[in-house]
Amino acid sequence: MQSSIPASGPDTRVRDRRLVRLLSSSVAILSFGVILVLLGCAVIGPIVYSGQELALTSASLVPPSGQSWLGTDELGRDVFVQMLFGSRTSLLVGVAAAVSATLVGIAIGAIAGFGSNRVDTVVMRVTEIFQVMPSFVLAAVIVALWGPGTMRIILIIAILSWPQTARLMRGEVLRIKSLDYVNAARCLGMTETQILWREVVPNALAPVLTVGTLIVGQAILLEAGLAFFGLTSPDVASWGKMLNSGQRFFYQGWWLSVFPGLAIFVTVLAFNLAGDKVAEIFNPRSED
Amino acid sequence: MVFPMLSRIGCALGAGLCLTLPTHAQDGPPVSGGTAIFAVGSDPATINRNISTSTADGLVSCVVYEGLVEVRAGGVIAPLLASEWTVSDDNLVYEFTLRQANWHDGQPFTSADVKYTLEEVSAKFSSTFSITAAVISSIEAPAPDKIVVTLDQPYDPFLMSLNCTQGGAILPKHLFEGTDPATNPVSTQAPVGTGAFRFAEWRRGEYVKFERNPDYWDAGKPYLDGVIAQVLPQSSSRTQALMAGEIDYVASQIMPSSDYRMLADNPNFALIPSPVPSIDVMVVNTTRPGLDDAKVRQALMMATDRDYLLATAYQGAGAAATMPFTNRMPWAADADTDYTKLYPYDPDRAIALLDQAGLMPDADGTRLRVALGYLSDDQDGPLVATAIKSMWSKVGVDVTIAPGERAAMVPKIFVDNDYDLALVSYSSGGDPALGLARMWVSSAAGRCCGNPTGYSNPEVDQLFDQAQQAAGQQARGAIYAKVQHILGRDLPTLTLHERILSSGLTARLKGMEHEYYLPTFREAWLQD
Amino acid sequence: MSRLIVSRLIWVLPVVFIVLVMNFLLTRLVPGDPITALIGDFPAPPEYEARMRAEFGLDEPLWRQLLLYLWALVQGDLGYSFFNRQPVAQLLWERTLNTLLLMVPVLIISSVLGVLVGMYAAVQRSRALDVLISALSLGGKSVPIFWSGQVLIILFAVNLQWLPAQGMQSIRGVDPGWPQVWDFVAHWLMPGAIAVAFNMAIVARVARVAFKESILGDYVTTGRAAGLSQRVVLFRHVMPNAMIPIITVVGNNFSNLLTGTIMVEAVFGWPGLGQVFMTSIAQRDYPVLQGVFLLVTLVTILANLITDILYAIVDPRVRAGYARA
Amino acid sequence: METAFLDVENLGVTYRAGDRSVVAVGGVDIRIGQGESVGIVGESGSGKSTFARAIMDLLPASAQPAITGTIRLDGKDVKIADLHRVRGRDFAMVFQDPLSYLDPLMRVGDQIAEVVHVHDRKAGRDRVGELLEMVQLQRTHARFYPHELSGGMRQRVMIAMALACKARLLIADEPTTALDVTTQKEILLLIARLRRDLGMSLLLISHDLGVVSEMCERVYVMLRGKVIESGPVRDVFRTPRHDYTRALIAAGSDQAKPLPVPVHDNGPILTLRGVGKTFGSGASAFRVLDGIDLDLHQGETVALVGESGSGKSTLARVILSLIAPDQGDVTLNGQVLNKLPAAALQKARSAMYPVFQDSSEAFNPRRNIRGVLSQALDVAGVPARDAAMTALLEQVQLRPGQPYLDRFAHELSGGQRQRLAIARALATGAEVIVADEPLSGADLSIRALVVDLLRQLQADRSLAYIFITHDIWLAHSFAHRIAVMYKGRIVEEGPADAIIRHPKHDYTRKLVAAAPVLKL
Repeated sequence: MQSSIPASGPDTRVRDRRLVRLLSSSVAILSFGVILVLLGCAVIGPIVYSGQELALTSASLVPPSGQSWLGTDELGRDVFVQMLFGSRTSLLVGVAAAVSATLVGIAIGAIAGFGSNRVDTVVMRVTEIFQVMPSFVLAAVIVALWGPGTMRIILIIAILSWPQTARLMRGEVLRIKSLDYVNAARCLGMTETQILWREVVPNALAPVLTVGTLIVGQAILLEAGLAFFGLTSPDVASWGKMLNSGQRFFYQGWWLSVFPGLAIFVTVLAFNLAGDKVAEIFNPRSED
Repeated sequence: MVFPMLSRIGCALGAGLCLTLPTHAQDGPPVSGGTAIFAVGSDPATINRNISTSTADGLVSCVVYEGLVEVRAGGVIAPLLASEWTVSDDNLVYEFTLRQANWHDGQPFTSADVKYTLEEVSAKFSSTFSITAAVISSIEAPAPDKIVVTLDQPYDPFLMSLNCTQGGAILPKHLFEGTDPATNPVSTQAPVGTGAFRFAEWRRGEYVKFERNPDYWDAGKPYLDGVIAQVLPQSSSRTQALMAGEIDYVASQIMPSSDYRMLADNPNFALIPSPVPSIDVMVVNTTRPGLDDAKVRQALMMATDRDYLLATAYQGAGAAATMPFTNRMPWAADADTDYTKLYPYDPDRAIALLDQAGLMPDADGTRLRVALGYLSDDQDGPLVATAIKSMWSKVGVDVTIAPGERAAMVPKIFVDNDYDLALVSYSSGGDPALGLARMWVSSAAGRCCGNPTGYSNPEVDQLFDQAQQAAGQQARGAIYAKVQHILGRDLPTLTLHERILSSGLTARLKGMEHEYYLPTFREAWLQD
Repeated sequence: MSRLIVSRLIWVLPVVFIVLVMNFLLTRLVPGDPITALIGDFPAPPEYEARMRAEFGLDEPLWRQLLLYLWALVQGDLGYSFFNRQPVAQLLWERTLNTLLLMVPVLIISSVLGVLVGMYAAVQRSRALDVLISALSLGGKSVPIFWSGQVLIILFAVNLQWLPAQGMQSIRGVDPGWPQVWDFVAHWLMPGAIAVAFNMAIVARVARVAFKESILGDYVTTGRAAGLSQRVVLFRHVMPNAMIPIITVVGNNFSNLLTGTIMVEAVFGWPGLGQVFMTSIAQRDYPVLQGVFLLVTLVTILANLITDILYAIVDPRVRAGYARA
Repeated sequence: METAFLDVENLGVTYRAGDRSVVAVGGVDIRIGQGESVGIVGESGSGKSTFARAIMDLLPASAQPAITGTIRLDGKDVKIADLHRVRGRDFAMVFQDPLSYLDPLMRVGDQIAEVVHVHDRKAGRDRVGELLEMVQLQRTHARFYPHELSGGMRQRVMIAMALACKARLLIADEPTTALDVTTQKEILLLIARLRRDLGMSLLLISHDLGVVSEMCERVYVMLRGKVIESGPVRDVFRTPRHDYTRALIAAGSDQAKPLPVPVHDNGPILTLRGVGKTFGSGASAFRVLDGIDLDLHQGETVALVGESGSGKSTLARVILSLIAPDQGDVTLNGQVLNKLPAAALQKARSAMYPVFQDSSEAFNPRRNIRGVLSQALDVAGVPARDAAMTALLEQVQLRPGQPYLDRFAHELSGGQRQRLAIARALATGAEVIVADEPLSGADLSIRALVVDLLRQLQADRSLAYIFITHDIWLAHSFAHRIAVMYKGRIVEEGPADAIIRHPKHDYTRKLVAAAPVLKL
């Protein structure tokens, strides 16, 4: 009537069950699929078309055709090739910014949440100062200060995005550090540092990673926004930059802005959806 | 050619392709009434051209203020506040007869206003007029309607500098005397001029309204009841507002060149080419290793397909440059200096020249690495720079594109000379002495917006001096030809493109053809 | 409650001070010079430049400029715009008003609509509706505003000519009274709709989750067990409890009151604060930039404070927490 | 037979989960007479709460429940679909955890008033005051928020809301499980009195046979969704027919024979002398522990009993060196733990290990059982081989042990997890186990199992236990000695049987008197 229900069938494992749920969601498959395809394009595309990003074909502003699938731009460059090279920048900016913001946010949030009250107060006030700063305003000023550049834009977005991760992380760490298994670990003789990084942080990651995927989308949009105000480097192709320069030719060449616009939309949507799905599945409340 | 979805919008309103300029024959006589709206790129800082050369300030200033003369299309100098003038034989004494006119506040306009303005404001505050002021020895006002200006030396562009655009607008002495013109409310809030329109209302960030001056000296004018300057900071939004019928006029300075073609294709709109010659130039920092060799600069010129730039980056507007100066001043041209013959697009010869200069390809096939800058508010900059990057990659020159904001870039190029190559444009005001010479003379080095190249040639300096003082276009033209001959070989600057800026306007706005650089709307009228 | 306000206000001064100093240094470190921007395209005599520099106090050492700025600020003087030759306070006041005219209706509409839509999705438990709302709200967040804005302009202003393309009022003038109101609404419609879509997306998402969780609350069972009607349970118990996370995101939207529209203002030529900011960067108009930063910081802090107060109003437990602290 | 007030026949509840359906209640017949008090006992998952919620039509719609059967009220059929009309009018319900079942954002007076208003639109505000007085609260309590009230007061508010319905049947689902024994006593007395005064029927759902035996006239025993036995309380509890009932009774009644206090050859392994702890400072300072002296010898169990807030759990944390005492010393194996430097403490305290109350929080969710045990074995310096781990698991009756290694703690049942916690403690080689309410959430049968396990391990390994519990009968049957804690002090300490049978301190007496016991 009680005890020993041995069973170790695959369907009873929580991890596997989550994976199964993730894979059984068509939205999840679609969004992760899109992300994979995009990453593939970003990695392989520029290799296949190596050297052609600078190629000026003879005719400018040619509409999409069999010759050039997505048409050519105002300088006579192939839009499809530009999009491939642009995907590299846009995804790099998005992913790198999200990764660095998440790493910084995790570190700072973990220290604030796990440290003493005084450490917590100081760290959270500093975070508040960063949050009070208007993000786009600050980004524009910093770009004006340092000049544009992919690395700098990544850095700026990371600087602007870490506070939200840090706050979330802090909350999770505060919650987890009061759980008994942390005390159990302490009684096993683990040091506080070990407990923080091995026992607490890994369990606080799920919501933080979800926010990370949202930052990818925010970063891609912010990069596009900076490009709109001419604050990014024209040296490197990016969707935002294409969109911005394509706007000038809205009437003569709709394909110049419509395709990069769609690309941004689809990418950001895919990352947002993926984040949503992951959050939904890792949220304990969603499991009855 | 297949017209895509969006460009058909304009055609839906009328026929397909049409001519660039409206033909005057169809226009009836001017009709009175109506309000015209024109675009400005930002809120004006001051409505006083004599203390500011910024575009936004200029676009609204000459609606209110007038100079002694006006420059009409084609560079013709016509009387305005001065009804007539005489010039002494030695070209040193100018005697003007003034019109009967009143200020917008009702006070009479007199020669005292002219003397005060030119001496106390234009000479001291106008960065453009101050060049002219340097050759003025005295200004006398013998009678309320007489003004006499004496020069130290002959100065051919003198008359031209007396128009509003050049900082020669006449201000009311009774409102300015004893104040700081820069902070005087008449400059910063409510201008009082003699022009066809008087100031009515200013909503910061939105618009500046002007209404018809009923007391205007030129009876019957203006035809419009008023003009309004609307603030539209995004260039794309100006065209949209024009196409949506919300505004009537976008001045050439702020009209996006990418939209020329679209307006030209639509009978509801018109384009008026600006009379001011302007050239797009790549300035070269000749103190940088590699770029210090004239052979390298010649090679770069031959690696640049200027016709392709014209067709793509400049959207076919204007012309490819054929000489250091502008093609639109033929009297100053040198028969021997023709870029199409001297430096045709020829990558192979460019490579040969680079070889001669000793710039050999490294492991990557790169012979030279340079940074190419431009001002980030230059619409065509990114296109030109990107195209050049592509072209030069074929001859082993690796270009890093490095744009900068105007406020940051201008000191970097002109004051600190901290750059390799940069795209800038110079406009000349119709005379090489006005606006072009500064590009090459040694004395204009080290400040904005003079000679940033580090190129200093005593012979060139001397020739420019002579040309400015010589009398008559023929004599001056011969000297300028000599200068161009030298500059065309030394190439401290690569002149790429002859820019013809155009104003865009609705077809129903008439009478704008004679406007010079800054609009006055004196003769404008709206067709029903 | 007063304890809460006091404890928050204590922090306002140091935060504002640090932000001010950082912004001051940041703006001054930007290469470039307001004088260059002011002079324009032609070479100016060096004496003229020097005169202007002295006039604006730019010839002083940086630390003195900072002290002078702070001292003036303490006296309530925001400074004088280099470029507009106008007191910064006056300049910002006018533009802020314009931004508020755009944003206050946006935030109210997006908050109310977002909550209703989120609630509807949670209560209906209709899968199709849920997917539709998720898609719409995600879509609102995934499109670059400047792009969707341009598309709207081309469609509704240029092509169909139903709505004005630029600005916040017809400057040819309309009759006062209702025509003026309708004119404003027509101008507001496109930028407003885009901003509403963007802000509503976030509210609806959070509201959906909040209502879903609140509906599962045990107090709902109690209410039902005691025979309360669905409507009473929904509006008196589910809704207040769901409001707590919603307050956070609505508050967050409000803290972006002044900066959330830079892009929208640029695209639709709305003469608001965002435009002042972008031009001031280009012109290196330090006093204006500092003024914008100060204003934005204060609004953010104020929005955060109001959010906290709302929490305390809605949730007695939070109130108790502050009373104890 | 006269017409029963409520007659439920063959009630079934089936949940649909995807393609599968789960039978939660399978054909239950229950009758409740007018004014009668009926109990349902059973373990968690037996379907007793589901049954109660089914007749209230309160099952979560998300689980897509299907309810079948006939329900007659005063002899008249009530359609299943019409149950929501009965709810709150004829039936009212009181729940287990009054904090989460009250709206945290609303004053309790308003919550009561809301219900009053639904049932009697003319009733004035005064009715709320009356109701509060009926449940022995003050009228001023109407202005309080739920979080400002104690657990017992909140349960009174819930009862007041139920009374506001003027219902004829009060369904109480584990109404006192979350409360201290003394409060539990008061609430049960209140319910009994109200029932008598108002002539209400009562359906009491509980896992505690003692409570049911005190409160009810008839009882139903449920197991896995079915009623396996029913009848008058005395009959069922005295002469149970079903094995399961017998097991429940064995676990729930006070039949313990006093344990002999072991003879100690050596000194105590753990000593507390004058231990004190204060939380907070200044005006808000709160003395949690005050002058605690305690000895624990090898092979001995000392139970700490007392109400929540008496300082039991804080004392456990001080013993485990998770928090440092302000005064006094904690000595383990001759080493004064609170004076050791951090590094030495890590080593010294490995002779001691905790078992926590909520086993669902006791394990790192990212470690599988192999990871959990190997971490613990590391401390003891034992190589973490699968064989060693399997042996440990089998020692705690998780057998065969091998398949468990790759699983995660949260995949186990509560009882399995608590045994895993014991296995982990064993793995560290601990001589002292500090168990803080390890059985408080567990069903009776699991309690019996774990208690047996602990006893056996003590016998095999001479382990010493600090056993914290609020259940004095459990302490009586399991511990050698009992220390009674009250307001941060140990007010009485001695051999278990002596403390329970002959309490000296007033508080101990009150505690023993209030604790419900199954009297046979």
